[in-house]
Amino acid sequence: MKTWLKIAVSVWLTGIIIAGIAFPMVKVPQTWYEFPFIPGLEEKARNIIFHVPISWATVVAFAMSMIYGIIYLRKKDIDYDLRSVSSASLGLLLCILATVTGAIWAKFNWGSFWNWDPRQTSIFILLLIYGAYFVLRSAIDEEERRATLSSVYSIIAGVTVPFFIFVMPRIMSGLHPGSLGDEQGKGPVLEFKMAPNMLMVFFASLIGFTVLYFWMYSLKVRQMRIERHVQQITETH
Amino acid sequence: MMIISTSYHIFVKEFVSEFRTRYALNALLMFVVTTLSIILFSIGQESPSIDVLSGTLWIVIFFSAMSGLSRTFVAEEERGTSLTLRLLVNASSVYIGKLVYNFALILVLSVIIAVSYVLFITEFTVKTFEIFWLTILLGSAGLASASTILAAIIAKANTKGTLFPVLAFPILLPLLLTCINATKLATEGAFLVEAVKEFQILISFTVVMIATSFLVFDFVWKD
Amino acid sequence: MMIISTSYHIFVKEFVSEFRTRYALNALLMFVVTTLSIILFSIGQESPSIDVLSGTLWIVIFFSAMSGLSRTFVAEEERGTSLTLRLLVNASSVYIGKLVYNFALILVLSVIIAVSYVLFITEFTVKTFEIFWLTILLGSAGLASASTILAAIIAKANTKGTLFPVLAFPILLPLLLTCINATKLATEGAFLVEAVKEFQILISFTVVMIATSFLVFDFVWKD
Amino acid sequence: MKKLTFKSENIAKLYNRRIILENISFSLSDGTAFAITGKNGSGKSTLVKILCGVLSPTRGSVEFSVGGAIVPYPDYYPHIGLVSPYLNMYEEFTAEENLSFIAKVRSLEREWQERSNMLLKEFGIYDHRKKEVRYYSSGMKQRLKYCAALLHQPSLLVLDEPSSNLDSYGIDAVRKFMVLQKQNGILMFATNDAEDLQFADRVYSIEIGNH
Amino acid sequence: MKKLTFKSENIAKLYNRRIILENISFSLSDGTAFAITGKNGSGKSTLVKILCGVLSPTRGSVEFSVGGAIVPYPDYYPHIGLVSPYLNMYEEFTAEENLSFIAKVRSLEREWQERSNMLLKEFGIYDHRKKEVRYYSSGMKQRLKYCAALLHQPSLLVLDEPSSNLDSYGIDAVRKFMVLQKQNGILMFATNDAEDLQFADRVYSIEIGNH
Ligand code: HEM
Ligand SMILES: Nc1ncnc2c1ncn2[C@@H]1O[C@H](COP(=O)(O)OP(=O)(O)OP(=O)(O)O)[C@@H](O)[C@H]1O
Ligand SMILES: Nc1ncnc2c1ncn2[C@@H]1O[C@H](COP(=O)(O)OP(=O)(O)OP(=O)(O)O)[C@@H](O)[C@H]1O
Ligand SMILES: [Mg+2]
Ligand SMILES: [Mg+2]
Repeated sequence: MKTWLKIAVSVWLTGIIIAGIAFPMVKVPQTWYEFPFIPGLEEKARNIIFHVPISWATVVAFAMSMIYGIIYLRKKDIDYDLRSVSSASLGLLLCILATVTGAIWAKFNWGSFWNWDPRQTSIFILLLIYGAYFVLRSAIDEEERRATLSSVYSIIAGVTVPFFIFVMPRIMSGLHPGSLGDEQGKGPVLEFKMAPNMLMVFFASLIGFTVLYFWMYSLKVRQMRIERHVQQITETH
Repeated sequence: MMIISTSYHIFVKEFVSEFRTRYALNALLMFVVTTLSIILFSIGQESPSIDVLSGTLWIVIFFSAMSGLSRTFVAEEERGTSLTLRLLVNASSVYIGKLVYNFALILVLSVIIAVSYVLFITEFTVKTFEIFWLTILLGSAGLASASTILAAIIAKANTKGTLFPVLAFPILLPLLLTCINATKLATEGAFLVEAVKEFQILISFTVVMIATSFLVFDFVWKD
Repeated sequence: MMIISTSYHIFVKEFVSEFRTRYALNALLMFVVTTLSIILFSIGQESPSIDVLSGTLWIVIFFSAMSGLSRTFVAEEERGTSLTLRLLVNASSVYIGKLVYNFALILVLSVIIAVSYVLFITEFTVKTFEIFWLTILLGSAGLASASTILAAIIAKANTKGTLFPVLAFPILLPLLLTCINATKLATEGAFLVEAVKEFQILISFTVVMIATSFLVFDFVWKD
Repeated sequence: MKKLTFKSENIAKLYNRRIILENISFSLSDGTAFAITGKNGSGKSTLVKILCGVLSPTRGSVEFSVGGAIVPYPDYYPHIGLVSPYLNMYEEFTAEENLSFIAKVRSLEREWQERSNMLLKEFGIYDHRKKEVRYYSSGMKQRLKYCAALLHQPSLLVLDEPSSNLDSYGIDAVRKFMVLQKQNGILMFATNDAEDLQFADRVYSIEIGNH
Repeated sequence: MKKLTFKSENIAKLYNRRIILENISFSLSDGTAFAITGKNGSGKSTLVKILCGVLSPTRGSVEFSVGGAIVPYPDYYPHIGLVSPYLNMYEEFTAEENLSFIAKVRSLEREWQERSNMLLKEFGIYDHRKKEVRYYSSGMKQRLKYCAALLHQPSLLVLDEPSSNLDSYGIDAVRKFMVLQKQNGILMFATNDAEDLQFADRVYSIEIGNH
């Protein structure tokens, strides 16, 4: 990544964090930097600026991991496997962050950290799938075989994801926006109930976290390539 | 067709081999019998809700399946016969033969579990038997579809035993949840049509899983 | 004493081997997570009785133990190292080494399971912690003592086609039922003395099992 | 008989980035007995597995053609017979059941039964054909592997350590079929045994040495 | 050096009422190289297992005495070194770890470390000593088995198929230790190889034939 882009992302995200945390949330906004209340969320709504983009980046990371897995199977070039794991490990990190921010939000909005809301369930399953993915990887010590089998596993896991989307709402009612028990139907973001200024910060954050993910991803890939190379050198001597 | 005949012979081989060694059967029966009696014991005097009972029914089926099916490919690998088989037949036949065998094994097993459940656990009253048995049938198919490819994966890993349920559970969860739901419907005396949605999910899960496995199996099977 | 030192080296070997296949340990942990979440799922929104919860706790421990322990001797047999070991050390050292290793493994495992059970399943409230932890300790010892000799028998039995569950079931069930009972006492807030009977059963079960195994192990071990 | 050619091009195999084989190219046609030799651990068995198509090389390719037409990867299995220490029979089946499974799965013609009996006799295990393989001695197992590999009259016979575990009667039987194979197709074997090497027209020696 | 004698008296082995071995008696003292030979499936490996005490005979007994005193059954294990296709090393350990486990379990003196390195060098796997055994080739595994069997300087060295899987360097090393063993104790081996048999002072041929 270009240096100017790195600086830009840093500044960008710092701005968003300041805006997200420091901009006051009031009933009736007076100035450009005041966010209006969203009914039902009150000032807790500011978490949207962190939780949702992180959740989004998680999805991107896991999707990338699966795509590189498929490319590995076609090309059999170990570099794609490096990319696939790198993305998966960042995905796992982001997934944990999304869970934590979500859980904190849930505590203050719904009263408890965890209540098997469909979305919480699905994120928990994502954690299990990628936990299993890394356990599988650690159980295979031959590079090519490890790459092949973990790609296959991520594909198999990938095709089950749509089923969760169908199954989950049938099984359990939830509190999360978009699920069965939510009378208003869609939540504030999906309906764009946010005020324009907040919406702007929200989208800025979405972009910011996505770019941050790609930055971290490229760092991780480079780190893994170097590690592999060093290992190669030490092994042959 | 050639592929059908070779798959059939693989199936017969699995079957006779199991009959000779009784390896999977042993493990399966032990888990089923022990688990069922613990459940019976811990239920004791009280009557747990139908929800919990449907849940435990599928947990027992899931774990028994896990302990029995993992050997299908591991046994080939450990005894050094996988090379023989790889040289004899194309990957697809191996996959189909093992899939059908696994399905048969798991079906027999879950029928045994289900029958003893209905007989011994009096709180568990099935009202719509069509739904119940269809769920057992389709659930077994779904379990077999996912666990065949996963068994092939773990056969190549260094640790085998505990890895299987770990890999399988998150993948099988939508299946299990749907099965539990359908079982509940059966105990609530719902009409067959009310469970159509569940059956659709089960069937499409199985079909998608088999189709995907079919595409990727060659990568797993060939070193 | 010679036998202690050789048993110790067998123990170390098992331990390193497990770590080398480092996988086994983290797979086991992931296995515990998986199993617990299955239970959490099936409990869902409702609150099942303490009895059912104590039952499931021991089912989980039983399954985790069996999937980990059954391999101790089978692995030696399948990889052809049992002859090596037989020639290296006397049978007693092998038995003791493996027993201690199995006990350690199962204890770690059941402590992890028990802790996460207490933490995550809010309905499961332990009132007398002494009883609870003593049950976990003695239950693990009992499971290890029974499963070590059983594992040695399975390792030889799969060729003979005997039905293993027939052997294992009557041996394991009284142990598990006693553990469940003791766990119930712990959740009901009984005094430590009230559970003495259970502990006596567990201890004598373990002692009898180890003593008998010690006597018969040589026959099982030597072809 | 159709003309056969077997070509290997620039085969290389790395295990965890360690080079085991490199730049292995040769081309064989029928009537050849090709031997692969090299020290213990030089990569003979690895090469044999790659040539049979049961292990994928890191680089390079194998090309098998019958009567001028190239037979692509999974289709050439029916033409290959392999005997190797890494290939085992099903221990819980008898010799006869193993051979019958192989014949059925390979969809051999009716006459396989006669051929199977002939092979069992030639390799001196006919009397043990109804015994489960797990009760076989090491030499008897090796003999059965030959029966299994020769049952479908492969155009390409590949042997890894052909005379291991065998007594002199067994070796004689093997030698006989090696000579026959050379007349009817391609014979390829990996060995360390000087006597075995005398059966080869061409010898390829793997020289990278102990890695 | 203490005087050793090894006696087998009337050994018989039946598997499922089928006689495999019958009436096998002999008596050896140190300085002897004793070879067991016979066709494939004649019972060599079975006899070897019985003589080493890892398989119980149906009838008969084995008696081992050191310096005139009889060493009873489980105690004579420390005097025996065995190499056999039925005996494997731990695949998830390196060669070095396998040897160190053996040394510890056998409670060998401190110097085992030097002896272990010497053996690894003699058998040409010193450079691979830090590699897990599961990555070993068939010949490398066989070499390691020799290191394991010779580590404790056994008074009785028993070899089943001594030269299998080995290349000429490996065989040279084995021959060297066979000669050494003959000078320092008893050597016993089961083989089909005519060259191996030349190392024997006495040859026992199992003749019941193919059962
Ligand atoms: C541990 C898991 C999670 C928790 C506890 C959690 C909690 C929450 C809470 C409390 C809200 C505010 C809801 C409201 O408006 O009342 C929310 C909103 C949202 N969450 Fe999550 N969440 C979790 C995981 C996820 C995941 C995995 C995703 C996406 C993949 C996600 C996407 C969203 C979105 C898009 C919104 C905004 C929806 C809206 O308000 O319209 N969440 N979450
Ligand atoms: N899965 C593996 N991972 C890493 N290295 C391996 C693997 N399999 C084999 N090797 C290494 O590859 C080399 C060649 O092994 P191979 O079995 O092909 O040798 P070989 O020539 O057949 O030897 P032998 O004469 O002893 O049979 C050996 O050094 C071995 O250690
Ligand atoms: N567990 C068993 N049950 C029944 N028969 C057996 C068993 N083990 C071995 N046999 C039979 O005993 C006979 C001798 O076997 P053994 O392995 O001792 O032969 P061997 O002389 O070592 O042969 P080889 O030269 O092939 O190694 C064989 O006919 C074999 O089939
Ligand atoms: Mg080899
Ligand atoms: Mg033998």
